[in-house]
Parts: sequence; structure tokens; C-alpha cells
Amino acid sequence: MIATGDLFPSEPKRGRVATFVRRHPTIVAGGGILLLMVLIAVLAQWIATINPDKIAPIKRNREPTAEFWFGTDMLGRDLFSRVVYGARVSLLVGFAVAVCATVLGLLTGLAAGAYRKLDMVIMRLMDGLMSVPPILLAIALMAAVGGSVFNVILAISIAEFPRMSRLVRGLVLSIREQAYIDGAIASGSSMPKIIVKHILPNTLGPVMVQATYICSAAMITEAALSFIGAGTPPSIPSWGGIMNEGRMLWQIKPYIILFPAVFLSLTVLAVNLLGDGLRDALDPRAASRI
Amino acid sequence: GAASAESILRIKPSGDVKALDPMLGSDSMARNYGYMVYDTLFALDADLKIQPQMVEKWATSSDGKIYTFTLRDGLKFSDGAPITAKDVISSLKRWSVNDSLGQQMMTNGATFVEVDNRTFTLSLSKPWGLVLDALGKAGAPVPFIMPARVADATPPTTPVTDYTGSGPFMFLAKEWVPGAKLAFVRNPNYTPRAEPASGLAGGKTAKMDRVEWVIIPDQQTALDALGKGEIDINEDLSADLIPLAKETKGVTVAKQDDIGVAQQIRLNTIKPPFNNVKIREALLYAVNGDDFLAAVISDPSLGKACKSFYTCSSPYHTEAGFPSPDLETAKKMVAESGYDGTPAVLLDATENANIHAFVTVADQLLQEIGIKTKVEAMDWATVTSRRASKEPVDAGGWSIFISGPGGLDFLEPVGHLGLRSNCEKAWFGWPCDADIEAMRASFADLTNLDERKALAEKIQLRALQTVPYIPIATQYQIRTYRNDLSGLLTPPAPVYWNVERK
Amino acid sequence: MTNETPVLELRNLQKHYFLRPDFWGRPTATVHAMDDVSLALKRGETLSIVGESGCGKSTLGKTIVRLQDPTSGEFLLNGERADRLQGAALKAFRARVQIIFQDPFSSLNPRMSVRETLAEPLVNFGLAASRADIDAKIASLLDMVGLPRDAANRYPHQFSGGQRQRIAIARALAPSPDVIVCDEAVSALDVSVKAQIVNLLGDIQKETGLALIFISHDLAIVEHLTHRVAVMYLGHVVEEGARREIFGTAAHPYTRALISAAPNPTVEEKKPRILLKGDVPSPLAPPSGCRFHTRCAFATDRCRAEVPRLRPVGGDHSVACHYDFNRDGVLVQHAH
Amino acid sequence: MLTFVCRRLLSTIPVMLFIALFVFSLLYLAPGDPAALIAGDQASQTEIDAIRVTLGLDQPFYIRFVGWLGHALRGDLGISIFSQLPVTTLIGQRLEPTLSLMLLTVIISVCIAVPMGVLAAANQGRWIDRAVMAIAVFGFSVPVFVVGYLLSWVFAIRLNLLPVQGYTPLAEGFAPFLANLILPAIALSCVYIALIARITRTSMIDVLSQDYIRTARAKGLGQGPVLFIHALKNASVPIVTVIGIGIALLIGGAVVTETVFAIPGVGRLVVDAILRRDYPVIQGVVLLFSVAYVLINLAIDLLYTVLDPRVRY
Amino acid sequence: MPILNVSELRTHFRGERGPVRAVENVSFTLESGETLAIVGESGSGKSVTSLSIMRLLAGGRARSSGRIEFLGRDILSLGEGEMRQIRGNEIGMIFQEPMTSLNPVLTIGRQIAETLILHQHLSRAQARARAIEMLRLVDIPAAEQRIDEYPHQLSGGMRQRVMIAMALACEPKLLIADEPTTALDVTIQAQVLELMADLQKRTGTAIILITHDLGVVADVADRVIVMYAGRTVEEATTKDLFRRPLHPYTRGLLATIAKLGSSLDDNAPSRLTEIPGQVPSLHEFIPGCAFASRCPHATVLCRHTAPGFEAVEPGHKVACHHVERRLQA
Ligand SMILES: Nc1ncnc2c1ncn2[C@@H]1O[C@H](COP(=O)(O)OP(=O)(O)OP(=O)(O)O)[C@@H](O)[C@H]1O
Ligand SMILES: Nc1ncnc2c1ncn2[C@@H]1O[C@H](COP(=O)(O)OP(=O)(O)OP(=O)(O)O)[C@@H](O)[C@H]1O
Ligand SMILES: [Mg+2]
Ligand SMILES: [Mg+2]
Repeated sequence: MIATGDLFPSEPKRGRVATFVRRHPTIVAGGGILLLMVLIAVLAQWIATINPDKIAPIKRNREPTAEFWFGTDMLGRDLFSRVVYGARVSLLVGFAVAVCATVLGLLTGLAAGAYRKLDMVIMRLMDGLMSVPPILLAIALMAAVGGSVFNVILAISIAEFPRMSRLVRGLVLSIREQAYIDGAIASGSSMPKIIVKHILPNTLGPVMVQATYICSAAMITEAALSFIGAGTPPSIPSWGGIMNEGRMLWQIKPYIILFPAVFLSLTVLAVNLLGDGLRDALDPRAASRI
Repeated sequence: GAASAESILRIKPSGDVKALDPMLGSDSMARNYGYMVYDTLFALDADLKIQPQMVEKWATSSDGKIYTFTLRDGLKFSDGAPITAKDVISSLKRWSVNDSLGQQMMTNGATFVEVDNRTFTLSLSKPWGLVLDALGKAGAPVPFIMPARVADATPPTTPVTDYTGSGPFMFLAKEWVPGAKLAFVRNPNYTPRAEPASGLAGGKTAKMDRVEWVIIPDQQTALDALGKGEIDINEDLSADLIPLAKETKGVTVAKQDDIGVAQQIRLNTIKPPFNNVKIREALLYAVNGDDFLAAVISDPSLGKACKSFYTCSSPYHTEAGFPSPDLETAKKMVAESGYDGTPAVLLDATENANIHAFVTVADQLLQEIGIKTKVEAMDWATVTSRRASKEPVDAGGWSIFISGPGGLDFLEPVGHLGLRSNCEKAWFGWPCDADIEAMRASFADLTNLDERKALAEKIQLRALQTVPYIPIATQYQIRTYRNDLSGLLTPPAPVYWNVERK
Repeated sequence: MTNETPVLELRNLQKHYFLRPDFWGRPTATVHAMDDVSLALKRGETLSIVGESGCGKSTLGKTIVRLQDPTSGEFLLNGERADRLQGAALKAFRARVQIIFQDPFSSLNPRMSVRETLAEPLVNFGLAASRADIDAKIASLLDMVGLPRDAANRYPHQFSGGQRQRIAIARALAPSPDVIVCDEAVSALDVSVKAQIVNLLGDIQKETGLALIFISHDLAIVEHLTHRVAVMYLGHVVEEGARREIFGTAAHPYTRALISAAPNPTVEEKKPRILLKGDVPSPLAPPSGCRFHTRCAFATDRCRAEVPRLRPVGGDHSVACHYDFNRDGVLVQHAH
Repeated sequence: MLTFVCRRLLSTIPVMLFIALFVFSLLYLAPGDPAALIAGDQASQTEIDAIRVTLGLDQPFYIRFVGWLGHALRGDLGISIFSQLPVTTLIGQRLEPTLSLMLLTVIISVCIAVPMGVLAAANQGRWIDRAVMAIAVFGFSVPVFVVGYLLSWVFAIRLNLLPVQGYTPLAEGFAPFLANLILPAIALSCVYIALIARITRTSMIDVLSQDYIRTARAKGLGQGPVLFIHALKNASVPIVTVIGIGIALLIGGAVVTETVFAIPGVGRLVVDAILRRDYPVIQGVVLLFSVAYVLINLAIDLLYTVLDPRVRY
Repeated sequence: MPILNVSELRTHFRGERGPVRAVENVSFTLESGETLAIVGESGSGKSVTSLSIMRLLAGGRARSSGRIEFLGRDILSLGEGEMRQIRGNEIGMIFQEPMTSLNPVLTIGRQIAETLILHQHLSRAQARARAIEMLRLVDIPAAEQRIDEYPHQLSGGMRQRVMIAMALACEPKLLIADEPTTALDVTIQAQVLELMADLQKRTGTAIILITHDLGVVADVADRVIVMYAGRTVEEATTKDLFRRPLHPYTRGLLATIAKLGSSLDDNAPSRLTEIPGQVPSLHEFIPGCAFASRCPHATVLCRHTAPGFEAVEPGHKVACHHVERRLQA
């Protein structure tokens, strides 16, 4: 007489992989594409058959064919090879900026959040840096220090890290309010130790998510910088650079822009998806929602 | 309905005018601006012959040391004030400071004397054959005539801020948006000559009420704007867009002028590796202008790799002594030159597609003939300061930069920018050769064309030994414009009088 | 009772929070969170602090474990001044006075395993010589709080609320302190678990002679486990005494109202509730005189003007009220 | 409140000083010589040097900085090395296009992104949410110039509906003004829409799980009032914050957009100035940007008090 | 006719690790003017039961079965539009946290008036006047001024009174109060409970009072339902339940709870009675009695067969296989 049975059909049992895929489709998709891009970048030498820097003026501006899959540019260089090698610059810039900005952001953010006295100074400096639009800062830096991949990374990192710093500081301030920090103080931990053992690990979730956004923003900024001619030197193939070189021919030879644009968009998309996925996966509230 | 509305000509110029003062330096955009706003004493006609412009008549003393000029009657500045000999003298003095011909004129002891309102004399300490060439020169800086109050008050190193002019158009300072827009209206106080317009000479009749220069940074956007009639003229179309331009309805694609620009590889002759003349010579063998042109243009009519230090259209053009491209010889020469392996630093102004392409080709070429290279990417602004450095290449110096100055400065030996070999005073790269300098100086004294041609050839032969720079090719600038325009002139500087809408 | 020195003694302890800095950064508002509190705690004894939300209970707790510095006044641990300690001395002090918080969810670092959490005080206070020593000590701590030994390798989210509170207790016990402050340590727990934890604390106290400061607003639980009670109202201690005195013969009108308002799970006949009117005033602008006068049915002009001092009213019992009341809460006489 | 505003404004002075010094030293370190650019390609070193002296570019760093600072404090941002026009004039000319572009972008973005985010949040986990988020992420991923080119190709060239370039001041009529601005604003909106839609969604999801939303539902309110009256206002603080932060990004995007669509705005002014080393202009624009940033953020902080009665300064 | 008749209500959630059986077979009836208390520990399904009645559980993730008859209508089969007519109009609801249950950015006046405009179709002015009246009714001093204030400007007790005013604005037949006083201080709690009892006397509204505080139950409820792990284990009049608890869990619960006055007969602190063990996870399907794992009297039968929820005396229902034994004892 008592009704039993579940109101929801019981879910089919899945393997761990299948469960992960079902729960975090964005992480899987984003991670997958990103992995592919990393592979392309790492294996560029073997994937690209033609030297990307080899100019051949007679073969300039060819449409995509079996020989030149993505066609050639105005110097007759093979676009496919350049796009493949371009993955290196974009990914390098993306990852390196993410790492630099994260490290800088963590250092300053933790210091500001943990030590009241530093807070004012650091945050004013960050305000200052933030009030200059990243792209302008980057253009100015590039003008000052010259175009090289390293300088692009430096410029974008300087422009991006204040945001990370603010995020970390905010996290630190809220984590400091947690009772376990008081518990750690009562357990005799010193402030540096608390920062390292208690605060830092608990900022990592949001920081990682923010890092992915910085990574994607950096790739876009790199492209924009290259696009206005203030980015990586054009001798190094980068997606933004290829687009910049091809932008004039956009209406006659749209593929010159389109191929690198698709690669860039895919990569940025992948990193963004990964970030969104991570955010959902790491959100403690998501976890407590069962 | 031309009668009803104001007629406007909208032009996308080849670049922005950096400083609104055509006498300040050799910026060609400033010169183009100058032709809109100012007039000159003499000017080149369509056949590159010098014709009087503001001058009504002139005479030379028998010893060739005193010139007397009389201005046309009724000349007025745009503010209505009459143009006097005093204005002319002040303008010429200001001009001569920054112009190499002007400087030569001054070293020949030039002094100006005002005779009356319309007449003045120019006396020289010794005869000098280039007086009219100097006063009628079209390469920047051009001796434009401005009010004496402006010319006297503004040092030749500072841009003027009073834009009162003597030319067919008036500049509207109020509407000026630097970097974006310049507007001109017809100068009501200008009296054109009676002759028909020819080149930079003749009757400069402003047939449009208003001319606007609209700066559009993106080439593609500019061409689209032309196609849609948002602008009427698009100067300096990128060669790669020519096929698209040809497909665009209602648009004509044509050469801007027949002189073109002198694309060249400028070498730092005082620091290794190119202080070694053997290596420079090897480069003469290595460089094939056609290969370079192929990197930027598909249409062979848009450039010419004439093997000469003089531009292809120059009367002195000669290929005498010029080697044919031969990579093997070049390699051999480098091998024998005692090259110590110092890498050549190439300055790559990446925002300029042409320069970047040439640098890329040159880089590959140098490597092929066995010279180590290092390409440094930068913007043009950095190039302009970097090339002034006389440091060794590994201490912020340089070895090569690519430049394409207007061909006007490469027509004849005296005004020749590239051949100047007066050491420190020479153009960047500082070639140093007394022989060339002596021959250039004596060139001015010759008046006979054949003698001049012979001397020009001798200078070239000598230059092939000293190799002050490597000429690549003459490249023509392309102008596209709406089909409904007529009367477009093709002098070495783009000018917009005489243009009207059909 | 003997005359031994109290483990912990508070003398006129005061804590103000300064808020809303003006243009020059000077505070424009002061929260009088704890004013002039004097209390003493003996070894093996439980002192409960009761009172309504915001009356300064947690402020007191945090101050005596030196999570914050008092504004004025002093407190002594085993007869020695502890309110101004710094550096090594402060660290040594921390080992003697521990704290357990209300929320078992936020009081443990979610990223640290139970072992790491428990090892932290052991390492910091230099109480373990080696890894093996740490493991042994952790095992015995887990035994003490009734958790399985394999709990050491798990993380907080793998435990229920009651179990987490046991971990927190184990952490507090790790340096074998003299005093543990329990700030609402059982308030967030379910009834059936609450009993388990209260009993556990009692057992440990019996075993180790630990002194407890038990902060709570649950009067029934307090009455069950405590030796002495201090009643706070708006930062002041209004009444203090052995639990029998407080729950049997409360002298302060506020204490009486508090006890009568506490819901009692019984359907047998109860005394009528004393209903207080109005709300607790803001500690930003505490009322003059007796801070309770705005809600007190007996308030007089004197109450509005003069701050009553804690005065003994027989035995182990003091009250801060100008007046005396009989058993039924009727005003009997002028006292002072 | 007034105290708060004063404090905020005063505390920005060191920020500005820092920025000014930072940019100034950056420029000082930068190679490139405006004198050489003025003098033109063929000029000799002596001519260039002469120009440099008249422009005062030969003076040491600190003298130039202090001089600039002294003038700047008096509201005089100096004179452009090239055009010889006051920097304030130059900026003034360019302000309207840039402000209009940004304003239109913000309006378009907010009008599209907020409903998008609300919709996604209200349907969290369903396909509609996924679709909205996919669009948003995509907006992030495509560089603004690619969008710009595509838009202008489709609407200006193929369909011949709108001009491809240029700017018409508002004074010359709203229709031509809008015609010139709509494409660049849409191109620029992409990133911004993505940004706002994302934060709207997150913030709304947060708010929708709050107790007072349950209260509103328990009162019998329908989906619309619950989302737009009860939830959105609560979710607005982070949204507004992001809109503010986004304006800094917008300025960056504007630089590129202004180039593609040939809009004479501040972005192009500063890029040109950087490429030419027109120091006073760069300094002036950077100062303008930091002032704008500070004011925008101040405005947003003040807006908080309107949006959330709990916030008081 | 009873106002509310809930029979065999079951509500499950879709969880990542399979279904969460939050409510399993809850049945009760409620007469008008009556106060029914639902007690149980945290997670026992009290709130889910009330939210199921209001149909306020997020669609898609939650499903209910059984029957909820409100004034003869089956709530579970009503359309969303009809349901909205009931919410706030015929059934009012008060939530636990007065701090978070009021919208912080809207004035309290607006929040009260909103219901009136929606359901009673009053004009703004009328609704405002009525809102002021309601505030007076719940003893908020200076109601005219307070009405334009925001929730954060009120104390916790006042906020809860505003919640009550809001819930009662349309004079609902049924008021569901989910832990209305838990977050309040004892002295304030007493005020609020007094107020609710007072209002009920005046309006005759039936009340479902959800709480885990047996002290509150003893003070205000007519009848009590005890829930454990989503199931009802005992239902009785308040007096019956406290005097003669029949289910082992109820007994345990009553024994566990500290009662005031213990110090009067015993001088030293005393141990409280414990119920050993933990509440079972709602993820597991429990075939037998949910309390079996912690019950000292549990038998094999208890572990395998769920006991029915049956009346063992008039008005006293228990879900236990061994209740007879206890009745005899
Ligand atoms: N860090 C702080 N800054 C400013 N005011 C504070 C701070 N901490 C506490 N207060 C204020 O001090 C007063 C006392 O707070 P405290 O936390 O001690 O109360 P409590 O008795 O523990 O209350 P509860 O029962 O709610 O925990 C309160 O008014 C509180 O708002
Ligand atoms: N939205 C939901 N999704 C999944 N599970 C839920 C959801 N809401 C509640 N639950 C689960 O349902 C069970 C019953 O929850 P409910 O809120 O009814 O408990 P309660 O008796 O009200 O407890 P408390 O006294 O803590 O309020 C809990 O285990 C809870 O985790
Ligand atoms: Mg507290
Ligand atoms: Mg509940």
C-alpha cells in the first residue's frame, strides 16, 4: 500500500570517463581543442611541410590548392605552414602571459590582502595600471622596448596582472574572514605560513579560472597588437601577424585572414570553455547543490 | 547640380601631413600640402621643364652671377594682402636653410636684394647653373612663398602656425583634425596664370569649391569608400589591391606620376660589415630588382628595375657599368672579401608593407650569399632615430634600412640624395668619397645636356666602385579615382587644381 | 572553594570597534562591543557566557584567545598578564588557550586533510619530535574525540557536521591547552548530535581538568553543562554567578526575561513569559546609564542616568542592577 | 557621501602622478625621434638636431617631466610636436566620435547582453542557457577587426546599406550619425556583450538561489516580475562593475575599430601619436584615459548607492 | 472539510549520484484554525514538504507524487497560472531567515503592496494604505515612516514581522511558517510567536509551523508531526506527543533535549542522553524503517519492511512495527 520506487528513472551506470564527460562537457571540449592546438604547436616542424619563412615571390598570393592548403601570402610563403607555426606564438603568449600575470597578481594580491599597510599602496598602483587600457599600454611598451615575443608577453602581462591582483586581494579579504584562518592563528601559525598554507590554496580555484580568461585575452590582444603592427615581429609567424599582413587583401583573398582567424577563435574558444568549465567545476556552491 | 551645391572633392591622401610646414624638411606629404596652399616662383611642367609660375619675367646678368626676377602683377596672399618681393625673399631665405640645393646656393654666396614691390635680385659670388632648378624644384622642401611676417617669425626648425598662403586653395585651420581631416577651399585672392595647367606649372585653376583630405588608415576601407563614392580619389593604392580596384565599378586605376619612388637598400658604410667595400660590391651583384618587385607587385608595369643610380625616367638614366645580377659572383665576392662574420642588422619598419617585404627578401638574399643577418622589427619612428646611430651593429647600430624616397631627388647628381658622399653630411650610411663630391659640384656648372650626361655617367661609374647604396628599382604609385573626375594632372607631386566633375 | 589563582582572569576588559573613517581617516563611530568586563575562570570549571545576539560574546571570546587586541583592560593567564604579549610569548600563550567556532563548515580549511589540520598546531608549537610522533599524537587525539583513526586521511567535506566539530575539538585539544573557548560550538548542530558533542566536551573536561568558556544563547544546554554563568547585555556583564543562582534565583530583570522567554520542550504548566518590549539597541549608540533601561519594565530615572556596578548579592552571585527583586520578580527595596 | 567623493578624487592624484611618470619614462626610454619624422626622410642629421633643439627635445628627462607636470596642473597639456595645436584642442576634436562610439556600444551591449544573461540564468542548464553562453564565448573569441571587416563587407558593400567609413557629427543629423556609427558599435559590442552576458548570468544565478526570490515566488509573482523586478536589481552591482571595467577594454577595442572604420577618435589619435612619438599628445590622452577611468569608477561606486540601498558612503 | 489534505506525498530530487529521496510518503490533514507543527532534524524533509505544497521546487530537478488537496483542489495537477493565484493569496508563507528572505533592494512597503496589487487588484495608493495597516497589525511602530525603509534598516525581529505582514496581507486560509523564529534571539522569538498566536486567533488562519525546536512546538502547536529522513514517523496532539511519545525516535529526541530547570534538582553538570549513530543518507534506498540503523529495538523486520503509518489511538499515528509492545509497557 505504501508507494515506493523513484520518481526519477535511475541513471544508467557509466564509467568514470563517461561520467566526467557528461558532467563537464565544456572542460572536455575546451581541453580537447586546446590539446590539439598544443600538439599542432609542438609538432609544427612535422606538420608543416614547407619552411614558413621561405619566401617565393613568384608564388605570391596563391589560392588554396593541394600544394598550398591555405594558399600563399604576398611573399609567396606557405600559409598553412605559417598558421601551423603561428600556433606557437599564440599559445606561448597566451600561456606565458597567464603564468606571468598570475604570479605577479598572486604576489601583489596576497601581499595587499594580507598586510593592511601594503594594501593602500599596491591597490593604488594597480588602479593606476588599470586605468590605462591594456592595448595602449602594450603599444607604448612595444614602442619603448621594441617588438619581440618576449616583449609582447611582458607588455600584455603588465597590462593584465592588475586585474588578477585585485581578484586575489578580494579573495584574500574574504578568506581572511573564514573561521579556519582564526583557527590557524590559534594553532600558532605565522602570517606568512597562513598565506602559503591556508589562503593561497583556497584562492587557486578562482585564480585558475581567471588565468584562463587572461590567457584568452592575451591571445586576442597579441593578435590585435600584431594587427596594428605593434606586436610580434612579422618575421615570426603569428596568427595576428598573418591577419595583419593579409588584411589589405581581405576582400579578394579572405582566406588569408580567415584561416588564422578560425585557428585563433578556436583556441580562444577552447580556453574560454575550459575556464567556464573549471569555474563550474570548482564552484563550491555548484558542489553543494549536489 | 553643380550650380546649387558647393562642389567638394574628397581625397584619401597617401599619408597624414605630419607638420603643416612644407619647408621644415623633406616630408612629401607636407610638400603636397604646400602645393595646395602655396605657390612657387618656378615650377616643373608636364615635361619636367622649368616654367615661370609667380614670376612674370626674369633676367640673368652676362656673368651669370646676378638674377633679376619680376613677380606677376596683382599677386595676393589668401588674406588679400599683396605679395611683395620682400615676402619672396623671406620665404626663400627660410627655405634655403633646410634644402640641400638651397644650402648650395647659399654657399655660392647668394644674397637677395629687394628692388621694388615686384622686383628683386639674387646675386651669387660665382656663377651657379642650378638657380632655376632650385627655385623650381618639386622635391621637398619646395621653395614656396609665404608672407614675410610668417617666414621671418618662424625659425626654419619650427612648424608655422599662420597658414596664410599664396596658392590656389586656402587651408581651413578651424576644420583641421590632425590625423583625420584637412579641408581646403578655393582661394578667392588667387590669380591663375593664363596658360593651361601643365604638370606643376601653368594655370592653377581651382575648379572645385572645396577639397577635403580624409585620412583613412586602412587601405581596404579606403578602396571600399572609393567604390561607394564616399571619397573621389584614393592616393597610393597598395599594389596588392589593384586587381580589386580594377573590378570596382566607376573607378579608374592609374599611375600617380611617371617618376615613381627610388626603392633602395641603404647601407651603413662606416661600420662592419658594410664598411667593407668588397661586400658592398657583392651586394650590387646579388640584388635583382625584379625579385624585390615581385615581392610587392604582380603587375610588371608598376615598377621597373632599371640598373642605374638615376631613376628610370631621369634624362641621365644610364646602365653603364652596372653589373647584371649574379648570385654566384656575389657569393664568391663575399667569400673573398674577408668577411669576419659580423651579422648585418636590418631595420624592419613593420607597419610599412613594402619595406617589410623588401627587408624579408633582402634578408634571405644576404643569407644566401653568406652574410649573417639579424632582422630587427620596429616602427618607422624607431627606424628614423635608429638609423642616425653611428654605433657598431651590436651596440644599437644598424647595417641596412630600406627606403623609397620620391624619385625627384634621384633625377640628377647635384640634388641626388643617395649619391651624396660628403661623409658626415651625407645621408644616413654616410658614404664618403671626395671624387664623387667634386664631380657633383662641377655638374652644376655644366649647361650642356650631353656634357651633363657624360658627367652623370662618370659619377655612376665611380659610385659603382664606392657603392654608397644599392638601388633596387623604381616603383610607381597608383592612384584610383572616380570616373566622373576629369582634369587630373600627373606631375611628380599630386595636385588637385584643374580637377572637375564631369 | 579554595583560593588558587584562576586560570584566566579578566579585569575591566574592553573592546571597541572603530568604524566609518572620515576624510582624515578618523573613526566617526564606535561599536561598544565589550565594556568593562571582569570575570575569573578556575581550573576544570566551565564558565558560560549567555546573552542575545550582538551583546559581545564572540568579542570576548576572540579577545581572550588574542585573535584581536583589547582596547583597554587586562587579562591574566595563570596569574600572568597576557593581553599585551607578542612574538614567542604570544605563541606560547596560544598553545594554552584554544578556541572552537560555531560553524563546523567554515572552521576547517576545506583543502587540508584532517591529518594536516591536526598536525598544524603540533608542528607550530613544537610538540612533536618526528613524523611518527605526529601520527601517534593524531591517533590519540582522534581517539579522544571519538573519530575513527582512518579519518586522518580524509577531508572536511567527507564528514557530517558533528564529526567536523569533533575534528575542531581535536585541533583545539592538540596543544593540551588550559582553556578552550567554545564560541557557539554546538549551536549549528542537530539536537541529537548536539548532545553527543556536549557530552564529549564534558568527558574531556573531566579527564583533563580543562577550563571551558562556553559561549551560547541556548540556555537549556548551558544550564546542563556549566558551572558558572555570566549574562551579557550590550557589552556589559549584567549578572554573574553559579548556575543554580542564575537559573534559580536570577536577580537581574534581563536574566529573568531571558530565561522565561527560552522555549522549554514540555507541555507541563509553565510560568507566564516575561515579554520584553522593543529591540536590542544598537551598540553604536548604547543607551545611557543601565544599558537595559530601554526595555526594562522597572526602569527609573536613576537607571537612565547611572551605570550600575556588579555587586555581590549573596554567595557566588553578583548582579549589575540598582534594585533588588524577590523570587517572583517583584521589586522589594532600594539597594544602593 | 561628499567626503567619500572628495577622498576618492584626492586619492587618485598619486595614481595620476604614477601613471604620468610611468608613461613619461616609458616614452623617454622609447627610441624614435619626432624631430627626424618632421624633418622627413631626406633630412640630414644637423637639420634634425636643429629641429630637436627648437622643440626642446634635447632637454633631460626630469626637466621635461617637471615642465609638463607644471603645465598640466594648470590645465595646459602642451602643444603637439607635429601639428603645433594644443593637445586639449586635439583631444577635444576627437572626443565626440569616441564618446559616441563607446556610448552606442554600451547601449547596444547592455540592451542585448542583459536580457541574454537573464534568459540564460532563468533557464540554467537547459539548451537555451548553453546557446546563450556559446554565443557569449564566441563573442570573446573573434578578434574585433575580423568582426568589423565582416560587418562592413556584408552591410556596407554587399547590401550597400551603410557607409564603410568615416564619422558624421551628431550636429549634422541623427540618421547619418547613426549610419556611420552603427557598424563599428556592433563590431565593438561583441566582446562587451560576451562580457556582460556572462556576468549577468552568473550574478543572476547567484541571486535566483537567494531566499528572497523564493519569497517573491511564494507571493504568486510570475516569472517576469521575479526576474526583472526582484532579481535583476539585486544582480546589478556586479553587472555594473563589469560594465565599468569593460569600458577600459572598450577603449582598447576602439583603437582597432577606429582604424578599421576610419573614425577620427581618440584611439587613433593616440596610436598615431605613439607611432610618431608625439609625446605631449600621448601624455595628454593617457591622462584623459586615467581621469575617465577614475570618474567612471567613481560614478559606478555612486551608482551602487542607487542600486543597492545597503551601500552608503 | 479539512483545509489541506496531504496524502502519500513523495518528493525526489535529481542528484548527480542518483535521486535524493527528500520526502517519502508524508500524509497529514489540517483543519481550519489549527496549528500543525512539523518537527525533525535538519535534512529530514520539512522544508521540502512545505515547498512541495507551494510547488516552489525548481522544475526539472524535483518531482512530486501523491496528492495535495487544498480546499478540494489537487495542487499537484493545477496549471502554473492557477498555482500563482493560490500562492500568496490563499496560502501565505514565511521563511526561516528574515535577513535573507526579504528583497534587500525594495522597500518593505513595496514588497507588501506587491502582493495586494497582484491578488486583490488594489491600486497603488490603496495597497500602500493596506500595507501600513498590516504593519500596524504586526506591531511595527511608526508604520507610516517604516514602510519606505529597506529591510536592512530594520532589526531581525521587525523583519520577521514584516514577513508575517506580507504573508497575511491577502488573508490566506493557510499560513506555512518555515522555522519563523530560529534565527531570532529568544526574547524576540517570544515576541514573534506571541504575535502569530494572536493573529491566528483573530483571523482563524490555519498554520503549518515547521521547526526543529521542540520548545516552540510545546508552546504553540495543536498537533505535531515528527519527520525522520523524509518520512513521517509519528503524529499526535502536542500533549500526547510530549507525554506519551510512541516512536523510538521521538522518544530519543525528547530525551536528548536539554530542559530548563535541570540545575534545580541536580548540582553538577549532567550528561545528556544521546541517540547514537547518524541520520541515513537520502541517496540510499532504505527498504525498511529509516530509523532502524539507530534504533535499540530494531529487528530484522524493521530493516526490511517499511512500517505503515497507522493510527494506534485516535489522533495518534505512528510508523513503527513494534508500537504495540510500547503501548502495553
Ligand atoms: N570586526 C568588527 N568590526 C565592527 N564591529 C564588530 C566587529 N565584530 C563585531 N562587531 C560588533 O560588535 C558587537 C558584538 O559582536 P559579537 O560578535 O561579539 O556579538 P555576539 O554576542 O557574539 O553575537 P552573536 O550571538 O550574534 O554571535 C556587535 O554589534 C557586532 O556588530
Ligand atoms: N534543491 C535540492 N536539490 C537536491 N536536494 C535537495 C534540494 N533541496 C533539499 N534537498 C535535500 O532534501 C533533504 C531535505 O531537505 P529540507 O530542506 O526539507 O530539510 P529540513 O528538514 O527543512 O532541514 P532544515 O532543518 O535544515 O531546514 C535534504 O537532505 C536536502 O539535502
Ligand atoms: Mg558570536
Ligand atoms: Mg528547512
